[in-house]
Amino acid sequence: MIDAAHLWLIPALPLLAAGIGALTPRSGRRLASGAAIAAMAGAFLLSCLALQRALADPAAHLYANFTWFELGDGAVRLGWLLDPLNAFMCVMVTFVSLLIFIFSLGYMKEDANFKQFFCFLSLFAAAMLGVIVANSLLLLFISWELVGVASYLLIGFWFHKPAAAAAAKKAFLTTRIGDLGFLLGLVWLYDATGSLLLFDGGHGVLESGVLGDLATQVLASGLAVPTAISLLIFCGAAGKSGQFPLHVWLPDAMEGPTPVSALIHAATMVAAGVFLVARVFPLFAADQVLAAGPLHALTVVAAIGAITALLGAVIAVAQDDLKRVLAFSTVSQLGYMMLALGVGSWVGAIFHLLTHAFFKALLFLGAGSVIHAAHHEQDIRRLGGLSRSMRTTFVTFAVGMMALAGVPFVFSGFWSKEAILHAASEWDVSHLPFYATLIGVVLTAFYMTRLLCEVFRGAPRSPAAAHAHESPRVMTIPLAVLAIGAVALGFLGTPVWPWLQSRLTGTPIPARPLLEGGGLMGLSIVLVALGLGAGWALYGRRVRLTATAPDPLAAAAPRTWAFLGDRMKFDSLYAATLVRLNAFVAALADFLDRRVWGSAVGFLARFAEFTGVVNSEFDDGALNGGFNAASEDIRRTGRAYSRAQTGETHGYLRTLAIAFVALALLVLLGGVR
Amino acid sequence: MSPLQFCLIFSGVLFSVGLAGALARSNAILVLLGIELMLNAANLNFIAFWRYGPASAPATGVIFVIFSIAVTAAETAVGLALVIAIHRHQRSIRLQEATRLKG
Amino acid sequence: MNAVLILIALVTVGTAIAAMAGRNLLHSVLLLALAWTGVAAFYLWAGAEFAAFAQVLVYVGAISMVVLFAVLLTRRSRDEAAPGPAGQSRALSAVMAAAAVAGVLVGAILRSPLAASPGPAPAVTVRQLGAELMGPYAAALLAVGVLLTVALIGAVVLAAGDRTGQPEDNP
Amino acid sequence: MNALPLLSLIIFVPWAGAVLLACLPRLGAPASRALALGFSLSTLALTLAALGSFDPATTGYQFVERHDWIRALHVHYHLGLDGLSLLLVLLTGLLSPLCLLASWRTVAEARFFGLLFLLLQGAALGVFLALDFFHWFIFWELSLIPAYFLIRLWGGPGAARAGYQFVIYTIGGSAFLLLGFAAIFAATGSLDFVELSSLGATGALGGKLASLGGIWPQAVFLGVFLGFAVKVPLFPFHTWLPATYAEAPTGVSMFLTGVMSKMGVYGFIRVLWPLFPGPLHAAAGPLLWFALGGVVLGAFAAMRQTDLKRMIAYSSVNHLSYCLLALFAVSVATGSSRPASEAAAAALSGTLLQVFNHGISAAALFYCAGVLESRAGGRRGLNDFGGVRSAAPVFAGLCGIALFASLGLPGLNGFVGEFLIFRGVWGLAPWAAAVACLGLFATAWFLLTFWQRVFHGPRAGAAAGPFADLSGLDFAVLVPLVALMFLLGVLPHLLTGLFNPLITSWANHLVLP
Amino acid sequence: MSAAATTSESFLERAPLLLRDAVTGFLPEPARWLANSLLSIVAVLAVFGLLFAFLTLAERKILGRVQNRPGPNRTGWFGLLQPFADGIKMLTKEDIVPRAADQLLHFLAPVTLLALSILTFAVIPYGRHLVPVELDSAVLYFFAAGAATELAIFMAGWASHNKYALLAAMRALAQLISYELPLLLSFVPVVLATGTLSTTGIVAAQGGWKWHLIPHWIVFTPWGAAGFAIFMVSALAESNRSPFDLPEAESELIAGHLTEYSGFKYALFFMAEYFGMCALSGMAVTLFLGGWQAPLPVLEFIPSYVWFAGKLLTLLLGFIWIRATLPRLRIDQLTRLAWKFLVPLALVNLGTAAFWSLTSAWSGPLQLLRWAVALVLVAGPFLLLGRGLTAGLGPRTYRYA
Repeated sequence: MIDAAHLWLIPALPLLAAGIGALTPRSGRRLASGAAIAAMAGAFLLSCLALQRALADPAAHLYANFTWFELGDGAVRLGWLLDPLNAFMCVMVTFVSLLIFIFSLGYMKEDANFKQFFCFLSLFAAAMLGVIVANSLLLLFISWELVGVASYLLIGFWFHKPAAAAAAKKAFLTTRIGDLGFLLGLVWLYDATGSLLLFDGGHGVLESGVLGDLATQVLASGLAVPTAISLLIFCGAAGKSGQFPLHVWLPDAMEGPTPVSALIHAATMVAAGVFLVARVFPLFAADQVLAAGPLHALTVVAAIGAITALLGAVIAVAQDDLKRVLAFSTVSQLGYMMLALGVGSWVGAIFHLLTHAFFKALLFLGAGSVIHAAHHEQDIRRLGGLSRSMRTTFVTFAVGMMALAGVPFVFSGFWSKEAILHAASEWDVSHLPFYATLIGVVLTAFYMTRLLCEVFRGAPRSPAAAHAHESPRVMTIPLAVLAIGAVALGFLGTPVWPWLQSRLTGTPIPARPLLEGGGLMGLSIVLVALGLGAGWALYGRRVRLTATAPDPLAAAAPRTWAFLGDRMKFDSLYAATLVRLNAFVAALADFLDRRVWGSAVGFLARFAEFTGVVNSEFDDGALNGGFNAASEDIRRTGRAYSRAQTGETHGYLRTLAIAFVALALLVLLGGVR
Repeated sequence: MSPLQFCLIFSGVLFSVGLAGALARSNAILVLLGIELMLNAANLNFIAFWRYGPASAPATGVIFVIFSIAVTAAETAVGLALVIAIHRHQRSIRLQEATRLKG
Repeated sequence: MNAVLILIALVTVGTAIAAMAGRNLLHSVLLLALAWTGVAAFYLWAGAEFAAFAQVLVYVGAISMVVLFAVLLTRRSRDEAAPGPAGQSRALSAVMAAAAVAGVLVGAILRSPLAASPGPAPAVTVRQLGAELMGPYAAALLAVGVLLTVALIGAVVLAAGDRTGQPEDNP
Repeated sequence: MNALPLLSLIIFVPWAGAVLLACLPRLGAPASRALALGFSLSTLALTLAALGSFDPATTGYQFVERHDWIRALHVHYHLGLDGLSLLLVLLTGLLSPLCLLASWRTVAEARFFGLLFLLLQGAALGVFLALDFFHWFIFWELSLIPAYFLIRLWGGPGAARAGYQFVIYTIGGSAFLLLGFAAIFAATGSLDFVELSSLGATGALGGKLASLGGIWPQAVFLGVFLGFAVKVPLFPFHTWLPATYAEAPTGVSMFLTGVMSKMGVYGFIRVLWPLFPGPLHAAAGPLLWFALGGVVLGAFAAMRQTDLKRMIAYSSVNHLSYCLLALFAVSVATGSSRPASEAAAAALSGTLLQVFNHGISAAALFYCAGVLESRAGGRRGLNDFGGVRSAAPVFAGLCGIALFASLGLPGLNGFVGEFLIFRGVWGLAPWAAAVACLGLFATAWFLLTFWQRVFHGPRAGAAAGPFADLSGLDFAVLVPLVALMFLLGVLPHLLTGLFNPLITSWANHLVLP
Repeated sequence: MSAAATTSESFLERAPLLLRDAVTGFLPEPARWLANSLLSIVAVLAVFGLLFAFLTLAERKILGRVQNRPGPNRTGWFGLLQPFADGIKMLTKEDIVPRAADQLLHFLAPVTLLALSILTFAVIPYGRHLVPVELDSAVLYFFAAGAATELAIFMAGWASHNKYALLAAMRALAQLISYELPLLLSFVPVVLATGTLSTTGIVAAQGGWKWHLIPHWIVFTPWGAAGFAIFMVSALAESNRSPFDLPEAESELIAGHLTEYSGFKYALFFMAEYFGMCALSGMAVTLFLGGWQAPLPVLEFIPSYVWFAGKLLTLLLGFIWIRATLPRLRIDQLTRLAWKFLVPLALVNLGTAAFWSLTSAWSGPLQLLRWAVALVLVAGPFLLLGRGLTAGLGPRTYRYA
C-alpha cells in the first residue's frame, strides 16, 4: 500500500536513474540503461500499488502538501495527489515507458550516445510522472516545463542533423507560446485565489468553495474570470497536445528517434495537455453556472478539438513519411480527446487517452521496428512487402492499426472512440463537432489502411526494404505486449461494463445495454468499414510498383494533394507572418539601440564637444583680442615711465632715505597730524 | 628717558647704521646685510613696544617678529641667489655695475 | 632700564658699525652675526624667549651661513678692493644720509610722549604662541609658508642658472 | 553585537590583498594569482561566518558598525547587514573567486590584474554594506576605476572605446546622484541612509526638500533615479552595456554582469525606494513602460546580435529589467486601496531572487562565451561555430544548463524568481505582466538559437578542427555555478529564508506618506 | 636643577637632589640659586668630560675589535688610562699658528665651538628631576645653539688660510645647512604630537604604557619611527661623523678644518665633536625614546637617570658602530640624500603625524585603517624616494669641491 505522501517516489526513481545516467561516463551503457529500466519497473510497481490504494476509495482525493518556501506572511506550497485519474495515468505511463525503454535497448544499440538517451528518457519519465502526481499547479507547471525540455533534448537527440536541431527548437518555442499562457493563467489563478494547490482541505482551487467564489468574478469585458483563466491554461494544454494552431511542432518532432516518438509524441507527453484539462476540469466547468457568459471555456476547447481532429486526419492522408502519418494521426486523435473534454466527457477523454497510448505506442514501435530493419528508410513509397520478412511486426502493427481505425468490438480504439462519439452527439451547444468526428472516423480508417498496405504489401521498392529482416526479441516482445494491451484495454470501459468510468468518477455508473443507442454505433461501424474499404480499394488491390509512381489520389487531384502534403502550408504561413514579424521586431529593437539611443548619446557627446569648441573660439577671438589691445596701451605707458629707472640701486636707496627724512621733517616740524 | 625710548633709540641707531652700510658699500652682499640690519632694527621696535607698550593681545609683538624673521629669511635667500646670479653673469658683485635693468 | 640693556645695545651697535665699516668682508659677516646675537640677547632680555631662539636659529644658524657661502662663491681676492674716490664720496653721502635719518628718528622718539608701562614683561608661552599662530594668524602663517616655499624654489632656480655651458660641469 | 568588525573585514581584506600585491612588485604570476584568489575567497569565508550568526527573523540591520568620522558633515562610518545586503555580499563572495579563476590563464600581468580585481571587489562589497552616503558614494565611484582599467588593459580590440563609454556614462549618472544627495544634505543635514529612509517613510524628506525650492523634490528624485538607472541599466540608458560587456575580458564581464549591475538594483531598493516613495509612486506608471522596454526590446535586440557576448549582454538587460519591473509595479500599487501585500512580497522576493540568480547564470554564460572565444582564437560570432556538442559534450552540457537556467527553466534557479515576479506583477499591474511575457518568449528564442547554431548541427567553423573539451580549470569555474543553479532551483528557501521577514515587513508597510 | 622630589620616590631617584641640597643647603636664598646653577654646570661638565674621555677610548677599542686588532691596551688596566695619557699629551704639545692665518679667528674658532657645544647640554632632562635649565622653548634653544656651531667650524676653516681647510669649511657649510633642515623637520612632528617645546614636557608626554606593555614613546608610532630614523641620520651628519665626515676627510683633505690646529686647540675641537654627539643623542633620547622613562612598568624602580644613561650609551655605541661599518659618502651623494630624500620624507612625515593626531579619536576598525594609512604614508614615500635616490647615479660633477 502506498499513500499520497509517498507518491513522490514514483517520479523520484526515474529522476535518480537520470542522475546516474548523467554522471556515468559515455562507456557506462549498461549501467545507464539498467538503472533506467530498473527505475521504471520500480515506478510501475509503485504505480500499481498506488492504483490499488486509489481504487480502494475512488471518490477520495488523497493528497499530501508541504511548504516549498516561505513567502511574505504565507508560503508557497506544493503537494502530491492520489486519485484514480492520477493512478491510471501513472500506471499507463510507467507501463508504456517500461516497454519503450526495453524496446530502445534494441533500437538504439548502435548509437554512440546510448547512455545519454536513457538519461534523457528517464528525465522525461520523471517529469511526466511529476505532472501526473502533482497536487499543485505550480509543481505541475514545473514538471510540465521539464517535460518540455526532455522532449527538446530527445527531439534534438541526433543534434548533428540540422533538421533535428531545428525541429527541437521549433517544438520548444511553439510549446513555450502555450506555456506562457499557462503561466499567466497560473499567476492569475494564484492572485485570484491565493493558492495553486488543487486540493487543500477546502482551500484548493478545484474545490467547490473556491470555485464558487471565483465564478462570481467577472471582468469588465463580460468574460468570467474562471473562463479567462481556463482559456489561458488551455493555451498550455493546446501547445503541449499539438492542438490547432500550435500543432506545427508535432510532425517535425518525428526527427527524434522513433522510441521517443512513441513514448513522448504519441503516448504520454502530448497527452499531458488532455490530462491537464481533465485534471482541472472543475475549473473549466466552473463558468457553466454562468449561463449568460459570452463564452464558455469548454466551448472553446470543443471547437479547437474538433478542428484539430479533422485537420490532423485530413493532412495524414497525404503524408508519405511513415512517422509523419502517425504523427498527424496523433494530432487528430488528440483533437478527439480535447473534443471529448470540451463536450464534458472528461472520462471519455481519459479512456481514449489510455487506449490511444497503447495502440499509438504500438504503432510507433512497429514503425520503429520497420525503420530499424530498413536502415532508417521512412518513406512509405520506398518500403513495401515487409509482411513477409517481418512477421511479428506486421501482425502487431496490424493490431494497432485496427485499434486506431476503430474496428468494432475487439479492439480498444473502437470502445473509446465510441464513448467520444456518444458524448459529442449529446452535446447541446452545437452538432458541428459531432459531424467533424464522423468525418474523422472515415479518414482515420482510410489513411491507416493506406499506410498498412503501402508498407507491408506488395514488393520491396528499395534495397533497404528488400534486405529488411525481423527485429530482435528485445523489440518484438514489447510490441506483442502492447498489442495485447491495445486489444484488452477496451474492455475496461465498454458501455456494458463501465468499470473504468465508474472508477474514474468515483461514482457507480449504470451499465447500458450494448445496443442502446445502437444507431450511433451502427453508423460508426459503417463509417469505419467505408474508410477501410476505400483504403483497400485504392491501395490494397492495386499495390504500388515503384517508389516514384504517383499516388492514385495525387493523380486525381494533384494540387489538393500537394497542399495537404505540405501540411496545409501552415509552416509557410507561420514563416511568412510570425517569424517575419519576430525578425522585424528584433531588427527594430536593434535599430533603436544602435541608431536611436546610441545616436542620442552620441549627439549629447557631440554637443558637449561643440560647446567646448565654441568656448575656446570665443576665448581666443573676443576676450584675448580685447586684452591684447588693452595691454598694448599699458606697455606704451610703461615705456614712458621706465625712463626714470637708472638701474643704480644706491640711488634708489638714497632717494628713499632722503624722501623719508623730508617727509618725517615735514611731519615733525610742520605739525601735520 | 624711559626704557622704551632707550630701546627705540637703540633701534633707530641700528637702523641708521644699517642704512649707512647699505648706501656706502658697493659690495652687493654687504648692501644686503645692511638691509638685514635695518630689518632687525625694525624687529627691535616690535619687541620694545610689546614689552613696554600699552597692553594689547599678549603675543602680538612676538608673532610679528616671528613673521618678520621668516620673511627676512626668504628675502635673504632670494637676495643671495640674485647676487650669485649677477656674479655669474658679470663676474663681479659690485652693485654699481649691475645697472642693466635701467629703463 | 638697566646695565644689561645698555651693554646689549652698545655691543650690538658697536659690532654693527664695525661690520659695516670693516674692510674684510668675512669679518664683517662674523661681526654681523654677533650683532644679530646681540639683538637676540635683547629679545631674551625683553622676555621674548621664543623670538630670541628663533633669531639665533635663523640668523646665526642659517642666514649667516648662506651669506658666508655667497661670500666664498663670489670672492675674488681675500680683501675687498680699496675704495676709489667715487666710493669715498659715496660713503660720505651715505653717512650723511644715515645721520639725517638717525637724527630725525631720535628727534621724533624724544619728542613723542611715550609712556612706558613699568610692569613686568608680558608672559607668553610657546603654547600660547602656537595657538595664536594657528588661530587668528593662520592665514598669515599659510601665506608665509607659501612665500618661503616660493622663495626657496626661486632661490634655487636663480642660483642654479642655466646648467649648460658651465665649464666645471664637463669633467 | 559581535565584537569583531566583520563587515569592515569583508570590505577591507580584499583591499589589503590589493595593497599587498602592490607592495610585491616582483611577485611571479602563479604566486600573485594564488594570493589574489586567496584574498578573494576571504569574502566568501567571512560572509559565511556572518551567515552563521545572522538572524533572518530580524528586519533591522545586524553587525552594525557605526563610528564618528567627520563631525563637521555628520558623516559616520556606518556599516550594516540585512537580508538584502547579505544576499548581494554572498553573491559577490561566490562570484569573485570564480571570476579570478576565469581569468587564471588567459591574463598577462597577473599581479596587476589581481590587484585591480581585488580593488573592484572591495569597492563592490563596500557599496553593499555602507549605510552612509558619504562612503557609500566613495565605494560606488571607486568601483569604476579598477573596472575601467580592467576593461581597458585586458579587453578586446574595442576596449578603449567601450571602457571610455562605460566610465563616462556611469560617471554622468553618478554626477546626478551626487547632486541629488548634495541637495538632500542641504535640506536635511544628514547623509545616513537609515535616518533618511525614516524621513522618507514619513514624507518629511519631500517637505524638507521643498523648503529649498519648488521643484527640488522632483529634481532630486530625478537625479538619484538617473544615477541608478544608468547603472542597472534601465532601458533606454543601457547603450553602454553591450559594448562594455562584450569587450571586457571574460572574468571581468562575469563580475560586471554578476555583481556590478546589481549595484544599481541595490541602489533602487536601498536608496531610491525608501527615500522617495511618493515621487516613485507618481512616476512608476511611465517607468513600468521603460522596464517593459528593457524586458521586451532587450530580448529582441539580443535576437539580432551575432556576437555571443553582446547577445548575453542584452539578455542581462532583459533579466535586470524584470527586477525593475517588479519594483515599479510595487511602487504603482503602493498606497492603493486594494491590499496587495502578498503580491508585493512575491514581487520583491522575486526581484531579490532574480538578482542572485541572474548573477550566477549570466556569469556562467559569459564564462561559456569566454571558453568558446578562447578555443576559437578570439572569434565569438554566432556563425563561427557549429556542432560544438559533438566536439565537447561536457562543455555543451554545462553550457546548456546555464542557458536553460537563464531562460527560466523550472528546476533551475532562474524560474523561481521569474515566477514570483510574474505572480507579483500580475497582482499589481496585470497588463505589464502580460506584455512582459513577450520578453520571456524572445529570451527562449534567442538562447535556443545560440544553442542551436553553436552546439548543434555538423561540426563547422572553429569547431571543425580540434576543439578541446573542458579543462580542470573550466570545471572549477563552471561546476560550482551549475551546482548552485540546481541547488537554488530546487531549494529556493536557502535564499528566501534569508530575506523573507525583511520583505514581509516591507510588503506590509506599503503606504504612501 | 628642578623641583623638589616627592618623598614617595625611591631614595636613588632622589639621591642627586639630596646631594645638591646637602651641598648648597647652608647658603642664603639668593646665593643658593647661583650655587645650584654652578653645581649643575660642574656636574654636567664632570660627567660629560669623563664620558668624553671614556668614549674616545671605547671608540678606539671598538674600532679595534671591528678591525680585528686589540686597540689601546697598554696604559692602565685594559688601556683605561689611555684618555688621560692622550689629554696630557695634547696639553703639552706646542700650539702652532700659521703666519698667514687670521689670528683672532684662528683662536676664537675652537673656543666658540666648545662653548656652543656645552651650551646645548643645558636643556636635556637627564632624569626625573635632573634638568639644568627649564625652558619653555627648550628644544628651540637646543637647536639654536647647535646651529651656531657651524659658524665656528667655518671660522676654523677660513682662519687657517689653508686650501684644504677652506675646502673643508665649504663642505662643512654645505653639509650642515643641508642636514639642519631634516633635523629640524624630523622633530616638528614630536612637537606637534606633544604640544610643547619643553623637553620635560615632551618626556612627560611619553609617559605611560599601553596595555601595561608598550610604552607611549614616540618611536613606537609609524611617524615616530620614521622621524627617529631621519633624526639619527641627520644627527650623524650634523656631528660630522662617519659616514658623513667629509669636512675632515683625512684621505681627501688631510684633516679638513683641523689641518692647521694642534695641541690644546685640537683637543678642544675633538672634545666639541664628542660633546655634540652626546648632546644630539641625548636629544634623540628625549624626543623619541621617552627620555628617562622606563620601558616597562615593572622596571620603574631603577632610577630615571640610569635609564637615560642607558639609552644614551646605546645610541652612542650605535654611532661608533656605524663609523666602523659604513664608508664615506661623496659630496653630491651627501647633499642629494639630504635634499631629495630626507627633507621630503620629513615633510611627508609631518603630514603623517598630522593625520595621526587628527585621527586619534578613531576606534575599532578605523584604528586599523589609521595604522594602515600611516604605514603607507611612511613606507610609500620611503620606497619611492629611495628608488629615485639610487636610480641614475650620474658621473660625479666637481662643482664645489
